[in-house]
Amino acid sequence: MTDYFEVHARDGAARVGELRLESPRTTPALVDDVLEDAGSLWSADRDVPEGDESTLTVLPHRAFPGGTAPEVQESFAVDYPDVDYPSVAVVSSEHATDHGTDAYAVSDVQSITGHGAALVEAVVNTRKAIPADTALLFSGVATPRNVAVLAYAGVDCFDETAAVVKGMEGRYLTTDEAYFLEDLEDLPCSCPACQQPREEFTRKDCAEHNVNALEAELGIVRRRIRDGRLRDYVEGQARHDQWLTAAMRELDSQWGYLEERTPILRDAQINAATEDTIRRVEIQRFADRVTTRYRNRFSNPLVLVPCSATKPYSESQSHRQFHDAVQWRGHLVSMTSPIGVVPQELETTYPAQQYDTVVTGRWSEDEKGFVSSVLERYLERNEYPKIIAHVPDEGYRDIVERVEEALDLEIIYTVPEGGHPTDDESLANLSAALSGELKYAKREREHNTVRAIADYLLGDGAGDDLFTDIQTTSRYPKIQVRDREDTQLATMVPQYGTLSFTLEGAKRWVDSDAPTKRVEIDGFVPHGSVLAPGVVDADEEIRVGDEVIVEGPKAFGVGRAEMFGREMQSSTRGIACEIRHVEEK
Amino acid sequence: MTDYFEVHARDGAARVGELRLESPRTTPALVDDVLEDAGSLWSADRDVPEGDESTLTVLPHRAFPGGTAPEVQESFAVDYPDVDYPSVAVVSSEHATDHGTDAYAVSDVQSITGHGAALVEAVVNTRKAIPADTALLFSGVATPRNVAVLAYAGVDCFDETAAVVKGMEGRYLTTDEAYFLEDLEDLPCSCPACQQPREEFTRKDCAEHNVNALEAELGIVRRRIRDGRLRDYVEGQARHDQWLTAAMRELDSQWGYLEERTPILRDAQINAATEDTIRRVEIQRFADRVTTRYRNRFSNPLVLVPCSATKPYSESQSHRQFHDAVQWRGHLVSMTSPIGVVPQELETTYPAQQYDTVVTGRWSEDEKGFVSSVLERYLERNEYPKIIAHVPDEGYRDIVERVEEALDLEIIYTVPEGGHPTDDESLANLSAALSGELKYAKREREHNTVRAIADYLLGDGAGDDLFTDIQTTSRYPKIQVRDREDTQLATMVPQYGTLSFTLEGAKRWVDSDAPTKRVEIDGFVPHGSVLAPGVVDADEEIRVGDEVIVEGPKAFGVGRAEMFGREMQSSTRGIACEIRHVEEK
Amino acid sequence: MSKPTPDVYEQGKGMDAHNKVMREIRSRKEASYDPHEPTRVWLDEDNTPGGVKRSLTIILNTGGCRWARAGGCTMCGYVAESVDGGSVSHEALMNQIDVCLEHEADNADEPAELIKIYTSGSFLDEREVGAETRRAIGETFADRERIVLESLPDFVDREKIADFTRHSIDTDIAIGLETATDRVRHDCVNKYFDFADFEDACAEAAEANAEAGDDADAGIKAYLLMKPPFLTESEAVEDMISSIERCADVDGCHTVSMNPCNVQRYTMVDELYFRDGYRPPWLWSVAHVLEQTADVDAIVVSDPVGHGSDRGPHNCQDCDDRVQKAIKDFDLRQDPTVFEQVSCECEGTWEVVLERERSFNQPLTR
Amino acid sequence: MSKPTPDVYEQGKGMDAHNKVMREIRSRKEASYDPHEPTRVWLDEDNTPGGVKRSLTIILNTGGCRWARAGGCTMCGYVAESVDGGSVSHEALMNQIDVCLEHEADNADEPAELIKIYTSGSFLDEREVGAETRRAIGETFADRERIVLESLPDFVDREKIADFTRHSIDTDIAIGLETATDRVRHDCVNKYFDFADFEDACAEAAEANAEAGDDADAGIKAYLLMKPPFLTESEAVEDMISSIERCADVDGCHTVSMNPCNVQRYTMVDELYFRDGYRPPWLWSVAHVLEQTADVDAIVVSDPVGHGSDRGPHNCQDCDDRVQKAIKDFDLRQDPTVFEQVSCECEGTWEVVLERERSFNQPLTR
Repeated sequence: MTDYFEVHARDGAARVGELRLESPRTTPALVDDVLEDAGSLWSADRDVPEGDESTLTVLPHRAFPGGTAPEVQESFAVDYPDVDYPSVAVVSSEHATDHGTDAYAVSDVQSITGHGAALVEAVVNTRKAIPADTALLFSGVATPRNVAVLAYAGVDCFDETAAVVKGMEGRYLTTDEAYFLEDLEDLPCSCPACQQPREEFTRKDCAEHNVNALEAELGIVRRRIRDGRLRDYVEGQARHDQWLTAAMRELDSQWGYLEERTPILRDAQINAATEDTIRRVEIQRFADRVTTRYRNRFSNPLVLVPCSATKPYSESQSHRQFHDAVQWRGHLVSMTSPIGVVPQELETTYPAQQYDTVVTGRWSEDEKGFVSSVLERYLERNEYPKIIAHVPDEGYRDIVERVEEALDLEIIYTVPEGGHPTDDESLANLSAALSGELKYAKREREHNTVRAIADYLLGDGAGDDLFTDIQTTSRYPKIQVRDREDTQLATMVPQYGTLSFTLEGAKRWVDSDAPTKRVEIDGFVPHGSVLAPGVVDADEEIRVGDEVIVEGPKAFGVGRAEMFGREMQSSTRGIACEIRHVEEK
Repeated sequence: MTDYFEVHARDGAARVGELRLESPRTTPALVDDVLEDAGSLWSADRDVPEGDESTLTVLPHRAFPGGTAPEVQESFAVDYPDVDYPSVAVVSSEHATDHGTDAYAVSDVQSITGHGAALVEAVVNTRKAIPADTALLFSGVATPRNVAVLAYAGVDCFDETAAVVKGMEGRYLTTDEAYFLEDLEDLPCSCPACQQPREEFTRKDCAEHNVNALEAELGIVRRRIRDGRLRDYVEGQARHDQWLTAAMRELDSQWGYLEERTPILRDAQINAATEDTIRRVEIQRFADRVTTRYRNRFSNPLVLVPCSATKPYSESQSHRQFHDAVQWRGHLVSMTSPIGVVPQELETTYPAQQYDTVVTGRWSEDEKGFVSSVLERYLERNEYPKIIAHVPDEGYRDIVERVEEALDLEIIYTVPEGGHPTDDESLANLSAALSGELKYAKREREHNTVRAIADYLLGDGAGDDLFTDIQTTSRYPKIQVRDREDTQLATMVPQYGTLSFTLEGAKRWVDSDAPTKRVEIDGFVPHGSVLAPGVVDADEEIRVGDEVIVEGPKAFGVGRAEMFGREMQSSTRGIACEIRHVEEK
Repeated sequence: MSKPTPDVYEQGKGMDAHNKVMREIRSRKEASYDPHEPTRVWLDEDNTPGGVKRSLTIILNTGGCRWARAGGCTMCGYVAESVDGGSVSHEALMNQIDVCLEHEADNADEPAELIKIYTSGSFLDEREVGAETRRAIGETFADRERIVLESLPDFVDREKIADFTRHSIDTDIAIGLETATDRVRHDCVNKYFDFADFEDACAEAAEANAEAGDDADAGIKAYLLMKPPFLTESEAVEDMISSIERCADVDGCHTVSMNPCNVQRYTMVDELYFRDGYRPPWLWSVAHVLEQTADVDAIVVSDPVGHGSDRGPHNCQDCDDRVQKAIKDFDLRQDPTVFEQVSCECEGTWEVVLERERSFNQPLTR
Repeated sequence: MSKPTPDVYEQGKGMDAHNKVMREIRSRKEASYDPHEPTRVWLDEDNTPGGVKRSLTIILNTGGCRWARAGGCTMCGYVAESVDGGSVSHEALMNQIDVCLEHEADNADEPAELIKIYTSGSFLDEREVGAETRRAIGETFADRERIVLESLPDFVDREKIADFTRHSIDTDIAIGLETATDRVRHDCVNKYFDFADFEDACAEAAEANAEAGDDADAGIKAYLLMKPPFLTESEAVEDMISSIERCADVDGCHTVSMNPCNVQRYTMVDELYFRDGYRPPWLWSVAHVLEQTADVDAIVVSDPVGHGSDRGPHNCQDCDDRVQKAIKDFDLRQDPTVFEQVSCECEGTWEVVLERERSFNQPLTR
């Protein structure tokens, strides 16, 4: 039972949480002033302390520093008592287990900090062993430079200690460096400690500055998590120390850990500013879904076009010009780095609508490789009577030609060498290449759009399983899906290109062959939110943002997940999902 | 004449300068309080102001905002008066010209800020038109987020204006974002303005905070320039806004502008943390010199080995093991990203000894492409009786195999599949592959080292031109080069792997066919430093850090360049080069 | 180094450049119009020396502004709405008047007391509107109380005014003075006449007024341009306040209408705007000028066009409608306390812009 | 959840684990030594109850510590320097003594007043040094003033002591107590005896002293380990102060030697150190303990080995030599004011480490 910690917001592995002490504290945060250490059992026998709700008590512990042999860890392992106040267990990252406490302090922090792979392994190991709604404490390591990456990896609580120690050692910490104080001619900071003449600035002041800088950085981190944009921050911030970049990359390799914790949609921009963006869960997941779940339902030729900076693409000037030439005679698929390919039906889905990239017209080999492989997989799965590539030279044409060769296709290129897709000549070529093709109707377009989104969201074939016999009303992109009797089943949500089901839609979904994601609840009828304690079981496939079926002995409903599946299972606090519609059984 | 601005330190296009006002100001800096605007000639006729040395006077001007037609700019162009106090001319980035003032304010700043290519074009254009030792002022655009990139591009002076305006608009500026004040639950900063309850924090406070944050960031920028590490900072910082990343990349494409301003050596680490590091001048220049200037002089087989984290490589544990196996029977060339290939003689040169990369064992396609192309060019220029690749699978082997195929070579691989170069088996293979080969002597090694460094520093063939008939003394890496009569010619400087010439060495250099870099001075005998006004002419090829011949009617000397060639020509203040040895004529 | 020269450019050179550029810009627009239709017509209310009146405004299509054809004013895009090439016949112009009268009959309960005729040129220029047409129009509106006629100052002539006063119509000549500062009018607006020409026109109108005796009044309504290109917000405000004061001081000029610049397509201002080199004035600036000049001896009005849009005068979006309403209120009541009723957080931003905007960092906001 | 258990581990389990790990670590070292050579020998000066004396220190190679062969102390790497396998013969041991005497003759003007013999085990354990050898050594050094003999407390026996006192040599038994706290000695050091055993040994020595009468003194010199693994800097300091106080209180124990832990190869401490899990103590801690215990009723000395290096006790590099010098000075003069003479900026860091280091964030510095 974690009575004293609750997760309020998630951004990948990072969370904004709340230490529910007498005066609550929002994490990631420094906890020096509320941490009470009952002491080490290495140096003395200790009583279990009284404890109280104003502090987080570190229960008597035997900490194993880095390098402690497994046998020693095993034989000296401590069983933590069950207490009724906020408590912390000390665990080694190599042998972490669930002790029923609210928080866990990692004993080998000094060994794992400074090494990307070690840090990631330690956090992932520990997080796997302890419940999702418990706080992870790293003592003695946080600095203004590393704390964003530590929080990004999934650490919740920190202390001033390293900042103070480094300050006393004469290191002036900023988010980018640990400057030698004696090298600084002036103090590049405006915190109170730095508001004095340089020559009067002591190491104690330096320590104070370091703590101020750390506090400020944690403020940025909390804001970024709330905004769903910590990763964007880390893609810049991590560059200031090699091991932090390594840590970010290693974490990207921990697909299972990170994917589970990454929402399927979010109201935040994705900055594609470095080569590491390609390895983001959101990007890889999109590419995966487009190439394994989505299926083209149009019988028209494929028209490959370049992406546009304006999102959704169809609102851009260039895509309007393409559209004027195509006139619903072709199936538009946009090529883009770092997303891959985006069929027109999915242009509003996350993150196709939310990413923003650096425009220089230069493609890296890795970008080309990634987009080529996505396009190749896409074309292996989807057959077209004709393929038209309406793309400029740089990057795009390269990629199309690679795939053309790899799959032995015949592709018509409509942009002359050196030309631009919006040139009159290019547009005329495009139109000519489609001459004689039939236009598809608005109805077909809309039906295919909601089916494609169903594929993308729910799984391969879901669009056909759910939406074979439908009618659509309202204007794109706010399409409403209705059955033949005019009963509404779902609505397309244009901000993220997702679907919101009605109760009737949910029932149809449950009855269909399409995979559902279910939250099993206790015998009550939820209104508004389902809290974690009310969850009996939840599919492990559930991700934050997923449409979920909520069912229990007394109720059937549909809503949106606010936790991932295993988090719902293991949490004892917090909102598991938000109910949209519910009915009593 | 720029009497009132002097450049003290350079880091690529960025400089630490000094506005020599009554109270001097170190740039990059805010100049609000010392800027006196004599006013616009659009709104009224203006007298040339009195002016004084406490302020920087903006002379009466007609500013052309972005979008002003060239004809209008031309016909309304202003001739600035020649004044004897610190003065600023307002110029449009499209039509900048030298007006003899100490500083230049760019009139179309609002149009170029926010657009990477436009910014870079504007700065490069303006910098080309105005003398090197004048300050560039961007008014009304600096924010904590963009100012590092602006300074990196070559801007010296800024003001609080944009920070204040954004603050009054309710935007809370940090180095990573422009947060909407109303979105912030707490203030992620420790500046004096932020030391109050959130609910009492007004837009005026926000403006004050923004200015504080901007000042602090400028402090970091100045420190980074002095440390020669602004680029490392920008590789992280630029990620926080797409246009800043675009600007960094566009600047990399301005090879002429950036290369001229980049020192050939520097006592600072290079962080290779992003894919953009490959495009750094230092990296490209190294690759260029290794493949066009350096020439292998050993007749032994080539042994390709992986780089090590320890620098110079020969001091690493792995390279000691390689050495124990090779025993001077092979020519060791290290393969490394993002440097390319490093022959053993050049292991101490900049930046082979100064770069530090992110260790994850993962190679990007671009890294592989770059290293392959360097290796290929290297092997086209240097022939070996035998090539041994003592490299592990990941990345390295790929690259070697690509080059093997491209050049139709036959390469012996000594590391078994899945093995590591320091495994016993690998080392035994390596030794076996070299069995029967002759060892080269220490003398040969040392002679070839100083010759290779001469090639690298001075040009193709320089090593032979200068150092055919030499002896070497002292211990590697502090080798002294002497002629047959024991007169010292040069010393190898192990920190940067460069050569310091003696007067005798300088004379030999001048007499040789090797290209020299010359600074022509007036009729005086310099001691210590040569100041810019004393320079009559200087080779445009001179870069900061270059060994230069200093000669005038009265003196012949040798020293190290502190400015690049064109800067020496056009500057009227500052140290042009440091003299090491000089003699009167 | 050159020597300091107080007047740093040649007068004619700037005009040539402006005209060349404006000609090029205007040439991109392809459009032509029916000479039998007015450019625009609408009903409104206006403050006049005789009080607030119901008005019928007519933009007459007269073949357009000759100056604009040469290049013309940097902010003006109207030319392109005129008939291509030459002049418009008497019959066509009278057809346009008929269309306007029909519009009035269809949309108003009773005839407007005030008629306003603009031509995007000069109504009193006989190459645009011949004497025959002018007189016919005078007769057409003989039953109205008041008429406003647009003209460049050169064409203001007591005889032509008498064509209206003789029907006992109070007659105002609307002159697009833009600013009282010749330098700004020439260099920023690219309008070629001087303030002295305006003063002469006012004198002519005063004479016409005297000649008309008690039958009718005649006078001048000055149109000023708030924030021409190249000026900062504070320069624009200062220039506007002094311009209003100078106009009000001229005998014969009884009304000043301040037009905040808006960004019209196919103008030099639009080119600047597109490249982030121009921002229309703040509505706070308009309000501030009206407040500051409330006590001058003239009616001062302003009717911001396109308020609240990026291309029109605007504040922060939140308060645009409120401030616009206060301005319209002031137009009718001339009571500066109306501005005390409106406030917004963005006023602080505007104050900072006034304080900090320089011509080498403008525009500071969007 | 398990119920709270005050004593949370099984006593023997920890020892087994430590031993298993230490055995594995030690097994990595491959080396063997000549049983006819002492492990080490050197000349120095030492503070003794009889004043400061010239000393000859002998590390006798006796076939090594039996305990170490079972696994042994977590910080001790000496075992590996002993003879492989079994015990060393009487002749070999006496050869070692001869080598030492030659060293002394070669390097000192006159014979040392004080002889110190360590064995990396127990000199008084007859399985290491037989009675015959012990007696022969007693005779060899009969002309010296004082002898120090290393032993585990179990082997301290008045009879064995008498083999030396009978030659009128003042005899001190050096016991590697490490700490007075049994828990720390067991769990952190992995030494199996208890403080009570030490007290018994002291009583035995006191008895031997009484029996020797005025001919010679006999007593115990306790060796303590400053900062065993798993303790924080402040825990180590506190444990050391209390250990010194407790030792000094024991009758028969007249000297305490505090050994700051240094990181020896092939030890558990080295494993921790290699993985950033251990830092040797600060020299400030050593100085602090000496200052704090200056008034106890015993000589307290410390001779930090490897001071200033990363693997030995150290401060910030800048001040290591100065602080080491003060400690050596204190050893001889027992005057705590010597520490007032040294200061360094890093003292502030050390204070912060004392305040903030926890076993779950250690080590806070390198």
